[in-house]
Amino acid sequence: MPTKPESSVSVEDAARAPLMEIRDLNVHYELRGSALARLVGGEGETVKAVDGVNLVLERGEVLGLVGESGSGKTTLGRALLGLVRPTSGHIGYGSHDLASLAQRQLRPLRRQLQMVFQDPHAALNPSMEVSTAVAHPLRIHGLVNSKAEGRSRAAEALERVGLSPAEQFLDKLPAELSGGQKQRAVIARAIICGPELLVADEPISMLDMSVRAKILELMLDLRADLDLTYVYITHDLATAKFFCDRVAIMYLGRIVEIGPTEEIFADPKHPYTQALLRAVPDLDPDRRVPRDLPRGEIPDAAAPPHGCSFHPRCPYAFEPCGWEARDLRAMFERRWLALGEDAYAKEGPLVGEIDEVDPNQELVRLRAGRHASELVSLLSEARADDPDEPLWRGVEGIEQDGGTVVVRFREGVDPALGSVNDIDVACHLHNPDLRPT
Amino acid sequence: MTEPVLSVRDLRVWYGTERGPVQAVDGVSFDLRPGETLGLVGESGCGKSTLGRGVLGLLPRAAKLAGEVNYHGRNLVTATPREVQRLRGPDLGLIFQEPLTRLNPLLRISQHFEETLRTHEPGLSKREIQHRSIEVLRAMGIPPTRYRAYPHEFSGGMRQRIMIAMALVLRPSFVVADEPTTALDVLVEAQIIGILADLRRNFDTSLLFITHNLGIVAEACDRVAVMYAGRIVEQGPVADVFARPQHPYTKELLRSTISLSTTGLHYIPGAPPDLVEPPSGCRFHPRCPSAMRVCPERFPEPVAVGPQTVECWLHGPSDLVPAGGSEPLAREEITVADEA
Amino acid sequence: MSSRTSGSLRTYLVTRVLLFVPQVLIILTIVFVLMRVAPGDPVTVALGGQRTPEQLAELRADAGYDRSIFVQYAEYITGIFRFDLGQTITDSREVTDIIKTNGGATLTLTVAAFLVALLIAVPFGLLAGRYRDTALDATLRIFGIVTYAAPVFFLGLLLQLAFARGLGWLPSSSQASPVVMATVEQRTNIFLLDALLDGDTSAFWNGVEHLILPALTLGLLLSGIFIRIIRINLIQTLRSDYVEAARARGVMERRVVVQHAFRNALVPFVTILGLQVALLLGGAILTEQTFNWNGIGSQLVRYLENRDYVAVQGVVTLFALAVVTVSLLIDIINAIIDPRVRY
Amino acid sequence: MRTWRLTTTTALVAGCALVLAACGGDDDDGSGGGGDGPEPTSDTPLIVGTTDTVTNIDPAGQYDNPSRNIVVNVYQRLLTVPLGETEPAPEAAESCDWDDETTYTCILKEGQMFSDGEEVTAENVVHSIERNLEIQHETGGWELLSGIESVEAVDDYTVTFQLSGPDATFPFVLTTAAAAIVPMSYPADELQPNEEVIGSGPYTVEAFDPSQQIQLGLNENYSGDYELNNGSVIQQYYDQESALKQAIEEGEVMVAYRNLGVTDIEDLEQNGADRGVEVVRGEGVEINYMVFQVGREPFDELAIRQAIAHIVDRESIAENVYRGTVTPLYGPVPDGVAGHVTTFEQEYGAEPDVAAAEQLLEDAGIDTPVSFDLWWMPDRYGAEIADMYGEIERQLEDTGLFDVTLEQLSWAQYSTTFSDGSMDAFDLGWFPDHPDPSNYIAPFYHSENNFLQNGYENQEMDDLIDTILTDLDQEERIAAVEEASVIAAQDVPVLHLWQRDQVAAVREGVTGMQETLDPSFTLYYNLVSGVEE
Repeated sequence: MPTKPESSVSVEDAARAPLMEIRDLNVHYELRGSALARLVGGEGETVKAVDGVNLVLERGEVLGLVGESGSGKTTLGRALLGLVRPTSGHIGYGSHDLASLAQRQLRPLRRQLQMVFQDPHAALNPSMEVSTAVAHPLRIHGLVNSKAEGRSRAAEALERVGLSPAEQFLDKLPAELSGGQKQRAVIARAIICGPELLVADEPISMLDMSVRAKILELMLDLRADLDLTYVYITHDLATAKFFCDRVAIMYLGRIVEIGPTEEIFADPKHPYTQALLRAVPDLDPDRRVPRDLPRGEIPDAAAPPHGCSFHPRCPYAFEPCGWEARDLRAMFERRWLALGEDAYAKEGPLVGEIDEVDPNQELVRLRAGRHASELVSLLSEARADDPDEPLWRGVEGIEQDGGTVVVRFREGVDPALGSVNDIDVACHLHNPDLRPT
Repeated sequence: MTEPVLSVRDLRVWYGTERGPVQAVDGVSFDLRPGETLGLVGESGCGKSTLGRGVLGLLPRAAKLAGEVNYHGRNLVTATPREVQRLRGPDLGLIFQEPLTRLNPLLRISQHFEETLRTHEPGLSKREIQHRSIEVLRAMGIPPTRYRAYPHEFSGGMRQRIMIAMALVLRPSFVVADEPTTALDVLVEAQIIGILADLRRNFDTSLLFITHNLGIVAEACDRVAVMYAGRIVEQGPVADVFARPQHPYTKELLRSTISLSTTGLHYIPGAPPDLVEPPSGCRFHPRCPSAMRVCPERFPEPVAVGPQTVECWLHGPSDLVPAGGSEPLAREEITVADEA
Repeated sequence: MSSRTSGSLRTYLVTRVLLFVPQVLIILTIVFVLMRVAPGDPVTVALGGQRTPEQLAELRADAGYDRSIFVQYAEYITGIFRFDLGQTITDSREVTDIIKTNGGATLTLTVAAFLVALLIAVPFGLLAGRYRDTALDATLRIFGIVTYAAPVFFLGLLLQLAFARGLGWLPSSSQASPVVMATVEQRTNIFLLDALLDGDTSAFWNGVEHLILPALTLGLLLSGIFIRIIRINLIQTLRSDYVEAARARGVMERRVVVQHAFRNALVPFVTILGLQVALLLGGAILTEQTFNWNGIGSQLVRYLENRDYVAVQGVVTLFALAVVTVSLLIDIINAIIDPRVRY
Repeated sequence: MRTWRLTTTTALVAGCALVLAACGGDDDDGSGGGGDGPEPTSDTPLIVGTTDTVTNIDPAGQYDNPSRNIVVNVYQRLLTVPLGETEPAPEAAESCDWDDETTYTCILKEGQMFSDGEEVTAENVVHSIERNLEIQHETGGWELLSGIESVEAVDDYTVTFQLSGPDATFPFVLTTAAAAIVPMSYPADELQPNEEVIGSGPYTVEAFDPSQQIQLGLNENYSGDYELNNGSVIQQYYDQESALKQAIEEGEVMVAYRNLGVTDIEDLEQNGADRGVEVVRGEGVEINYMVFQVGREPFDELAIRQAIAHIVDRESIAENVYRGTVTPLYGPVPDGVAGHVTTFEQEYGAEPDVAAAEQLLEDAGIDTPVSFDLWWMPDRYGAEIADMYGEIERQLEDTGLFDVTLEQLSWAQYSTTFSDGSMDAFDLGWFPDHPDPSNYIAPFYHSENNFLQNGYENQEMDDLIDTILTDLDQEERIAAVEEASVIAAQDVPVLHLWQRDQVAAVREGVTGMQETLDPSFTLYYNLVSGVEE
């Protein structure tokens, strides 16, 4: 990522140093993991779960990490707590860099950095009493000397999260608690060491509608009382809008848009954010689901699209967005979807397996043999049938080279976060140098 | 008005458990007209999934069913398992919550379609099967290139579309969709809602849409039935119910739903009741802000309020309310210890 | 996506094959260490009680048993890579020769037992799972538990008593009658095959008669666990979401069971089969003992009694290689038949 | 005896002439080679089942009974102890004699041949001895020959042994399998492979699979005077005693020799006739005994050892535990071997005498009960050892004089542990190398060369052992053995318990088995006839 985003710290906040500064953070996972696999020539694939993220976390704020599954929001959240080893980058916390600290040095810091999990059923050991579970962090960090002390501290924490009277809950097993009570216990466990930062990973998505508000209210209370900073990970834009001061929209490991909640929800800049917002079901029965949702689904994270990851689905995609061979194949699939089985039977063999020819390249050579000219005319037919298809904006030229048809795409550019008012957005539409006139 | 496709009368479902029978569905009645989508909402454990499956005769062996499920003049509750099984597919369809595990991993998508079509239309040629399958897959946005792929080669959203296609390829007149988008992402969810909303237009299929998400009901359904503790407490056209909810539970549920326009938090105190020993009278009375003395005494009768039907003593009938019954009920305090 | 599938299958298989080497090395090391840790050595076992301790010590030193354990380990490992498993101490046989002459018997027994087990377990397991919690299921389950829990020698003895002693239908020990065995020329060391190669059908049937009881004993042992595995797999499969989905599409129950449940239930079973090779070999050792079956297992016991660790090491090495190889093969087969297996 | 046997066999030869004629047809080029080829009385193969396992058929590689048995049938030795006798007599030798105290000369018979056609000469004897001593195989019996300083072929048929010291047992040494004669083609520094065995004995090895069976054929070149009662031998190996028993019952084998279980023998004796099986018995030379740790408490006290000798009831053990398959042993030398005397019976009586034991202990001022550990191993001398020590424990404790703790170890550990002095008392068994009584005295009682390492010292005993080992006068030696047996009974460093009978089961019609079950502890296959099944 070429540029560093400017921090969105406003002037009055600057007096307080930020809680955390994340620079160029990468978390990559090797697929088919072993070095051995690569040694023997298996092209070991890498999933860039977090891909060059820059972020400043202010003290006391609630930052929302919003995205769909596979967007990297959970991985990023866990990296902030040192629960995931970053591949590279910097996580400044106080005088430490969490990204490079050894596990041993990380441990004492974990007291200040806590997590609340999505599934309260799974987060509690089913055979551990609530008092033991809640006091567990104290024991790990050696903050209590006796079991009794742990128990009384656990009781305090339980009262704090509203499980009152605590005596009623201390000796229960998780199975004896309702979903909301379990989540309260999980939160009690998270705050018992007096943390500064709480990363809450979808803390209410497993709960019933009537309970969600209670947990959110509790979290807001705790934030005010204990001076907490939250990172709120969610795919639910409605709670993000209500709960967060700032939101970062993530897509395939990158932050595509970040800014104050109100502004983003009022005027989203990135086409992806816009799509997400329009897709949220609303209680207003007069509103109808939009017909123009982004097509397709989130691509395979092991082989993200060229250029802007969102371009294959983006209705506004244009020349520099990173067109490549797969987009051509997707275009044909959409075409056949529209035209039906017969068109596929006729054209399918002509097009062949585009995927197997130079994926991720700006130049596609389609071996068509003696049908080369037919393929050229098919391509122009397809273009004529759907001239508004964004793909054609990216096609620079189609040439026939003997038995090969060469489709040349325009060079793609990785979008970097750039400021538009208070919002940082990674989209060429907002880049004055590239924006179509 | 046209004849209902499906008419459910006083349906009851019990489960045997160690602690005693659970009255999961407790005397539910509703009608579904051709091409109509009925949203069935409620919190987890209210019996909405049990109801959906009970209608299709797909309950586990431990469950007992009573009442009427009238489909084209036949009562599915008393029909033989074989008869019901014949209807499943060409007449009654089901779309599941977890699309990822609903396809046999060892069979190609094409084989799934072949099996389904061969079962109910044995005379079809392979060519016809392929044609019909690909057409319905196309309608669901699955390109023909993927017809022979294996289930694991598809994402969750695509698998759900395949499941829907497989339910629709037989053109059933009634489909139960059981939380079909719960496991899916926002955009995919919107896509699926779009597809299901289109069913009415394109397939003339009636849909029982089970969900806990009121927003989805608002977007995709014609009518809504709100379930609480095994009963439908309110049903009516979506627009009316959302604009003028009549049952206190519906009101509370709408208020506590967090949407993009939410500005303040609200919640219902307490927790849904234990269905082994449900509260007397109106099941909601211990949590109801408007509970009256009559509420724990007697079961409320269904009452028409405008286009809606509501089971709540607030709406009468007043001749059944005993003297002093409309005095406010002195409620026991609800603590966090009782919450969900 | 489909193109990547085949590529990853290839990668998976290559990786899997390469993993084979460290797996084998680890097992070999364990075998070596265990053999050195076990008390006793061939000299004292053979001559203790006949010689003075000083003489024994001298003999042990002469035989090189007091050499550095690392030297011995290095020799052992390098030997294996030259397919040289050494020479037995007690009777100076090449270990490879034991494998060559006795392997045929073990192979015959295990293959026959495996077939018996599959013939019993696949129908029984599927029936038990299909008619779960019925009297049939209970009967088959008890059958499975009994065959699995019954010690091989006990089961073998029972069969011997019933069919050999009692009814007198079948011979109870050895691969063939001594005279028959002496007349068949040893070519492949697989008796039945040798008999056929000799064109001696009466010798062949003599061999088959001798094979029935041991194969049944070992086969029953295996079938016990097979039945359980197949039954549980089938029950789980019958509970699986896609089976319910098939029912919800109105697919006939018989077809649901056959098409969706049986096949899918047998896939994990194939995976587990690989793990059963160890059980099979373990059972083979006991069966060979019981039926005087001169396979590798009975040799292993004999050499173990004599603390002939070169021989034991060699035979166990072979067993370990067999287990690892079969599990490799099973994994490969599994990767091919199950489209989901990708690592 | 020998003449008697010859006449019987002649009769048999005559009787079987018809059979021979009938069978001879398909015996392709069989035994027709030379005029002095073997003339078996029957062509029927003899099928012998055993639970033994044969290891090496090279004389330099064996020291175990099963292997020795094959060696003795395949090779010749200079001398042998004829069946039923106790003194060595010539086999391959024409004659042997002492030149002086340390020089022994043998003259070979002429014209004896190995199975490959080479003649047996003095050179072969030298080679056999020298390679055995050179190889020193870890499981071999070369130590038997270690008293030989040099061996020399004086001429083609004369060989002279120079001993490092006087050794009266040397003629017996030459009867052992370690001294069997091998051809020059056997390597001087390593064992001959089992598949390529060449000997001058009555049999040749046709095929050998140590896990399954050995096939012996007749040696066409055999010129010795053993009569041959079968055309070939198959020895079939069984892992389990029960399998061996079933095999003889099913008729798969004609002879079951060695290691039928005690209960199996009992069953066959009672019911075998119905199944065509009979049990044959002969004197055995395997003994079992209990060793006391004489060097320390409690068994440094003679009275305690003698008290135990008074109490232990050997008859009861033989009858109740072993069902009559062993014979009580009342002296160091078993019955059937020269010098056998029942000195323990003379010292302590045949009946247990608790009162005498009590008196002994009281006189010696010993506090009772005396407690001690008694060790045994389950996997070496048969399963009944467990019951036997249970019985002994009961016998001792019933008197109230002893408190016995039974301990067991597997043989692998036991074999190294018993000699370290940590066991108060322990069980052992013994197979002799050869049936000379010295073999039952010298290894047990000498104060230095005592493999038991139990701290027993007695100068008188040492002197007697010297006589037994070196005096060439046989009468003197036997007298010394008898005297040593008396001292052994008085001092009780070792308490002898039993000698095991040799027991075999044979199919009806099998002959010759009885004769071969003698203290030579060898199954001479040639004596035994097969039967048609």
